Amino acid sequence: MSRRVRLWILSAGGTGLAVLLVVACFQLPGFGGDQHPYGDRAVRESLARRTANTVASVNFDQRAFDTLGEMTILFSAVLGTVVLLRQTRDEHRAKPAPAQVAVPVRRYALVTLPVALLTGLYVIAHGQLSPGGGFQGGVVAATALHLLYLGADYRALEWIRPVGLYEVGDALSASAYLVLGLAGVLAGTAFLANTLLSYGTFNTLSSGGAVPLLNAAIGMEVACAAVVLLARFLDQAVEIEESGKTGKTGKSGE
Amino acid sequence: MDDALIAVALLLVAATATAAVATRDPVHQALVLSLLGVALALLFTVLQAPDVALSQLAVGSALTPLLLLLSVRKVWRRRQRQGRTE
Amino acid sequence: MSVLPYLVAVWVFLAGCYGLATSRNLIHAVGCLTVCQAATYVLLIAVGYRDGATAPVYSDIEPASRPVVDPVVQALALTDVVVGATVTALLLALVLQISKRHGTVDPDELSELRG
Amino acid sequence: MWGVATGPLRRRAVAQNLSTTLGCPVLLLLAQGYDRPSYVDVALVLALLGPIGTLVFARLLAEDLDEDPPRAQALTWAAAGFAAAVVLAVCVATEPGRAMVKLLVTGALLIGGNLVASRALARGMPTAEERHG
Repeated sequence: MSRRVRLWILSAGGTGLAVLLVVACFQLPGFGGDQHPYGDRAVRESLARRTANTVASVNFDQRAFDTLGEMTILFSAVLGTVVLLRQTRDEHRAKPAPAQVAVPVRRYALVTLPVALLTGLYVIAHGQLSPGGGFQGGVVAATALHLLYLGADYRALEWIRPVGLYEVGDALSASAYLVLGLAGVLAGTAFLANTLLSYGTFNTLSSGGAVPLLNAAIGMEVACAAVVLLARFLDQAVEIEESGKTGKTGKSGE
Repeated sequence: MDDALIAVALLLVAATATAAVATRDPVHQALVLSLLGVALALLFTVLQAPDVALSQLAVGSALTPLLLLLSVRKVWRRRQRQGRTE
Repeated sequence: MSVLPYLVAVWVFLAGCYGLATSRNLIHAVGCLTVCQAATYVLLIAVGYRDGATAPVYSDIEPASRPVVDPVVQALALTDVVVGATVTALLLALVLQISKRHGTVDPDELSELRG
Repeated sequence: MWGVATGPLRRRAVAQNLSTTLGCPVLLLLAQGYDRPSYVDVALVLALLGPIGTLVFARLLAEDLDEDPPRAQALTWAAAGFAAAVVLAVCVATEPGRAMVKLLVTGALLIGGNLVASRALARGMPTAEERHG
């Protein structure tokens, strides 16, 4: 099939899809409308459970099972990446040359690193109060660690970041989420039901029952996942060398 | 006022997304994608979704471009070595 | 104005699909896929918006003092943003494997290889 | 400014840096305009991660940028001045306290990060960076 034929098929399909989507758009309830039955109920429930950030309440309380699914996707994606990017037999590690980093960049990185880690933790810890939560804070904290790669060099990063430990942390926090859910079953209620802990005072750090705990588990999970992912990619891009003949085997057709 | 802000942010997102698709070189595309991340964050803030904006910023401004650039560099290095061995 | 956000989402989605289909570089294709993902977020958040409302976060306002937008779609979008990024990483890892096995990242050359 | 999505690499890199410097004050102004102090978190994260993103580009594209280093001193200083003005204005509008500290941290991170990132792109540094790995 030539490129032109393919382009024609694409444009035909694309036009059809576009027409259908645009028609669907005009059937949707108007933008900015006042009809949000699920939203109103979610807000009411969240306030009843004294969680100030309704979005966190939806994520970790009302739809906690859904978040378990998302976490499983995240976990298996990380697993897949680790398997795909592992060091194979025809590759060897070459120590990268130490990089010379300009002084202002190094100073900036060293000053910002603690601030960034703190911000990540702050975003995770205040997930049930203000915008933020485990998903965002985890990524911020993981990115903060990589300031060390920018400010110093790859070896400094490896020194502070034993990847194995983060892989274990990833698995531990994933199971912590499950255990928190099972605790509900053991106590005689439903899986991941937020009934065990008292809801606390509205708008304080410990409000919302199990929400802060699940939030922290997700935060750790995401942070470890991002660190492991970036570590694998950095390994591939900076350190791992091939023996030089892999490219040709492909051309003879595997 | 709100409507005007939303419209501006929407058009910004549409323009950046089109630019991201039209940019064929992956390195340049990574730069445009990080712009798209900021534009999306602005749009979400205007649409009163700070949680999603935060999420988009955390992912879009540093993580995704870093992953893309590292992949580009790996592929590029492999091609260089092939050029030398053949 | 009442359909503009939906139309923008459709446009972004179609643009991403077009880029995906005509891409000559798998890394570029993964970038286009993230554009497609962005379209779904725009659509979700747009569905949940309410005129003159504010975010459903009560740390700095009194409950029930102002109308709020729909938190359910925001929760959906926010988890998906982060999970989508890890899936992007998985796809990039696949691309790296392909480039290692076949020495190319051009999908057209790849289909020729397979014969 | 958004039209800079086209053009040579160095222009794009500078534009990416500028997008942080201009986007962050806009977010602060929006937080003020909607009367929601909690929106400042978004600006804080952008001020933190934006320069990191630019430094990533500066690091990994070092050899491409070395060929023709981008020079946009005037633009950078103008953007930094704009950011400083906005931060100060918003600071005046909020009463002293934790919110003020957060704002000041945001401002300091934003301006410092922007200047460092811009200089990293322009290679106006004491030690020349070398390609890594």
